[in-house]
Amino acid sequence: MLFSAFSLLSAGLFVALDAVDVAFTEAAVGAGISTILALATLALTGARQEAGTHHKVAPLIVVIITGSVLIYASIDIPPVGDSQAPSHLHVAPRYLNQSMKEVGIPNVVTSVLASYRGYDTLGEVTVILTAGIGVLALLGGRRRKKERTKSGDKEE
Amino acid sequence: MEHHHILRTITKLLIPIILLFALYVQFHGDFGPGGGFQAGVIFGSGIILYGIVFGLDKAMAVIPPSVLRVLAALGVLLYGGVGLTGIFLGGQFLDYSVLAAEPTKGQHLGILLIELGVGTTVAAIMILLFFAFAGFNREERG
Amino acid sequence: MMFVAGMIAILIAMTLILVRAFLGPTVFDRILAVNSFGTKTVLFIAVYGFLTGRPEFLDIALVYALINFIGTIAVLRFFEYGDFTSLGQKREDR
Amino acid sequence: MSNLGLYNYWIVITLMMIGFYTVMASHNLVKTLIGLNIFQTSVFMLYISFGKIANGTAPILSESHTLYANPLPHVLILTAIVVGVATTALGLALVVRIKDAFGAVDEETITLEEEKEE
Amino acid sequence: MTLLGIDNHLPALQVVIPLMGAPLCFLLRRPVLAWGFSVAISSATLIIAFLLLQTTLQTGPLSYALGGWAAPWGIEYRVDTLNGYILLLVTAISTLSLLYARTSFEHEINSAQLPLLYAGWLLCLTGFLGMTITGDAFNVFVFLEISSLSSYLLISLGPDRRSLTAAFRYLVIGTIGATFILIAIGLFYSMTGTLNMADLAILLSKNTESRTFHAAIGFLLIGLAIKAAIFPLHLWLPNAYTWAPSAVSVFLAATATKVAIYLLLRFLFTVIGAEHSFNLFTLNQALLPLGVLAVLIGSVVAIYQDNIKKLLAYSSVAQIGYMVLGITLVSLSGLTATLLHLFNHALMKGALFMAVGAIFYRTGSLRIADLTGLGRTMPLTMAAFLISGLSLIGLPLTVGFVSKWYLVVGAVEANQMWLAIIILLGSLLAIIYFWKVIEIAYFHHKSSEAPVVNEAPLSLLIPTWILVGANIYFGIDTRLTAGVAEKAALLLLGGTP
Amino acid sequence: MVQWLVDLLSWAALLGGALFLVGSGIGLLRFPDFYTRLHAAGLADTLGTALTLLGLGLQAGFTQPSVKLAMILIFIWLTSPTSTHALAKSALHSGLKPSSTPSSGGKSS
Repeated sequence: MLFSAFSLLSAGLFVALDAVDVAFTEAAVGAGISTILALATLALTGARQEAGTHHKVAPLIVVIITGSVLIYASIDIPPVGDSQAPSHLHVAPRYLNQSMKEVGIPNVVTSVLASYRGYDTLGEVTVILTAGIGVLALLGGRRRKKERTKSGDKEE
Repeated sequence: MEHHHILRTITKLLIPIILLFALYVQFHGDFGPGGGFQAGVIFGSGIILYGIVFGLDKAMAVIPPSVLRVLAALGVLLYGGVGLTGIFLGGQFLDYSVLAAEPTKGQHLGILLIELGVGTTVAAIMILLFFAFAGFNREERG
Repeated sequence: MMFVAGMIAILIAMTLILVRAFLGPTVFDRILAVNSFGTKTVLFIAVYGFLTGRPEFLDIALVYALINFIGTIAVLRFFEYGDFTSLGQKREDR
Repeated sequence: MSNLGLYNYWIVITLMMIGFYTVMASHNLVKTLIGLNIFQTSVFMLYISFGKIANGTAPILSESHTLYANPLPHVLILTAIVVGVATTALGLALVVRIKDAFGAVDEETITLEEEKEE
Repeated sequence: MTLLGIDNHLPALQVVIPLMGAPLCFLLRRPVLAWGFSVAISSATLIIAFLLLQTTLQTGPLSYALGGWAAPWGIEYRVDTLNGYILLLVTAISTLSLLYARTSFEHEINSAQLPLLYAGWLLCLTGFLGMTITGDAFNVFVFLEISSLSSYLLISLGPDRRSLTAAFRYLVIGTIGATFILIAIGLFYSMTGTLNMADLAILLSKNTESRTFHAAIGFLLIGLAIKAAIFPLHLWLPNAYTWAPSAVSVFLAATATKVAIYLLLRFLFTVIGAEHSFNLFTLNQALLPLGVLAVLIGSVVAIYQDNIKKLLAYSSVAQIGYMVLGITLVSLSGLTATLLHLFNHALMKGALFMAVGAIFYRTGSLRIADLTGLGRTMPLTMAAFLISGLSLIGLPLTVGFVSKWYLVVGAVEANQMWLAIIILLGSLLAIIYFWKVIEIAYFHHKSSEAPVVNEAPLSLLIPTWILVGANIYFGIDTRLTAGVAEKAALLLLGGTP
Repeated sequence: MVQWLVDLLSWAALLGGALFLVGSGIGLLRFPDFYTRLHAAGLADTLGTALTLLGLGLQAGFTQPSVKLAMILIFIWLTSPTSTHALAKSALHSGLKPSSTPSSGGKSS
């Protein structure tokens, strides 16, 4: 529930950071599909409000170490919004300046996504297909499962 | 949701709008935010909304899972097929410039087709996911 | 300038709503708060688009409005019936 | 202004660590997945922060603007979001099946059940 | 369309053929069709991999610009001797284990799921091949996720309910690993503005003092170590391999960690550069104890297992330790040993898991105690198990000996005699855990009321014995493997082969 | 002259909208029970949204953005009352009682 609000909030942040396409997707996926699937799972598992997170020390230490390493790393990252950051000077300008001429599409995100790095997108579609196949294999065919439990019992 | 009359009426009204909007996002992705993936999700959401309000069986009657499986595979095949066409026309894999006489025209055509492939697969898989989750355990309960 | 005023108002409203979403106390309060929060986000994006001079982004606001509706209905359905499958069958009947 | 720009990273990192902690400390499998999702989303924010340019605007070309955000991180994150939702879907499907097979979705009960079979 | 034209597109086809095959396989309803189709696809990739390796050996590295966009802007595929070698390994194992899979799957998995399973298998293959062949850092992440997601799926379909929890835990740990890799790639990107590996290597070498760079290496290492199951991040591996369907165990045990080790080598040596990762960072001092601990602890834990697949899985953890040891030597013989062991371990573990799968097919049990008398009732299967076990221990005339020999030579060259002793100790421990199995199978007499078991069917035995044969052949004739591995190692160290 | 008038109007609309939005936020937070909060969220929101979007629309003039604004407005007008209505109905349905009225909704399925 609050997770959906979190998605909306993060999508708002993406808009503020000028990543409209990302915001678009995050809104549709995070607040829409993920929420619906999470709810369906909760409905099937019947675990609505269970005992909260147990406080454990070991994970906390790991988290603190990871966080500190990231903050350490962030010191040398160019600050947000710096137009002279190396990441804006190497590959990206070509996309922004040549996209109109080479691909002919004003939305640079689409032109990079579909053309310059189109192969990544093919991978992305494949990932979705993988998830689809996986969920079908796991949740399709109800009858089969019972047989399996039986044979599983015998094995042990 | 039998007793939600207003909801049912409004939903009936909204679903065509949603599907139209999905198509708009699909084909407007070149100029504004959006594209195949987003359109696929919105299209899928439209059908999912139908499934939520009117029940799984009705939604499955509209788009049977077997059709969705074919569509999901077709989307990927369309994408890959465009790539392979690039090879056959003498370019590299996924090179759209060779698809038409002018490179930019080819790029346009290529992007249109692959976005269509993305949209098809994503929409089909999203609906399939919903069907799989919502339909799990159904027979047991009657 | 006036867009900024609108933005600030929306942000204040968003904060208030978030507090309500955290406080609860019933699930329906939370759903209401999140739904209302979604509406505010739509407005926020719309106003932000005008603020930065790129009104094309209204598409996103539209998607938000849509997803927000679907999300609310799904959540509602879940809390009322406990699943997505059977029609008019209540959780207790299971 | 020089160090102000880093605050955004720090907030993102904090969020990331909250997600990471949830993943590791949570006993409920669904919560673990939600934590994973938060963790990933904050990584997406980190990427998008790399792409931000002050006074720039979204990378959709138009005559009235000259300074745009870096489109590449956006593209990468679009792909990553899709990967994230795919992972979530598969994970949730596994949770449903685990509930079916073990009758529980919390770590402790499942471990107990597993030990019974050893 | 001439044959010559196709030749130029081999790098792309290597990945695209299984990628396109997967959705087609997904549509097939009949399990036999799906199986035949996957075998055909897998064999096609094997042929392509063979041709690619041959080309790189003859003419040097190949580069393929996907979408026709030149390297830093588009995605580049880059095949050199190193990844050609890995490609060949992955496709060969995939084809062999698919041949094996049919009978085994029919026994363990319901027929309605088989087409989905084969589609998942092809996707997994796609992921491995894509990760190996690509020259683009972000593309690695995408294909890593394809292979990971499909391997979660493959594992979760195992015949025991514990396969579900194993897959779930692998999913959580694996996703954390992948996200760490994603963070590292992001940090690299923020420093350089590029994602192409060759380009990254040039740009990163200018800025090695940056804190971001150090942190990124840390994240990358942890992420890849999770995927490669390097001690102490191996915890997902034993359960995942134990409860997966038999044929899937064969495939994953022989390929998954190998590809991750390949990525580790690629990033450490090509992208970051050996001098930065090892001299500046003294990374080998951090990795060395991990490798030693992996060898010792993995082997000792394996001794105490009473599930035979778990025993093999812990033995894998130990074997990965050997590969890590080879890396830390940062010398030609050390790296050659790692690369050789990569290949040889795939052969040995493949054969071992196949033999175990055949045993499970007949006895329905994975417990070591239930193996009594199998030396007599399933002589061919147990002989295969015995020979590949001896190979794992490192007996001369088997592949296991060759890679350990190189490793010992590397250790002696580096004046680290104690390392050579650790390696020998590891072999001794391997003898102990194998003896446990062999003793029960050959020397314990079966009680009379136990059900009679027959020899495994030929469809399982033939692939097993092909791998066993490879174990012996490559143990005697080392020119091919050692030659290629040495060239690849030279390439990593920056020389020209 | 006309421009000035349009500006003034859109100012007024935006400010009015802002007022309603903040009001609805406060109401949502401060009202005593779910059903009263429903009013705050539902009614004030609809009006606040309408005014804000109107203000934006006046600025945009008759262009594509204002068409989209109109679509958003219609959409919100359709969905927001629907979801609040459905919410109220579900709440009543699942036995949540308004604090002031005697229980008449009760459980009935």
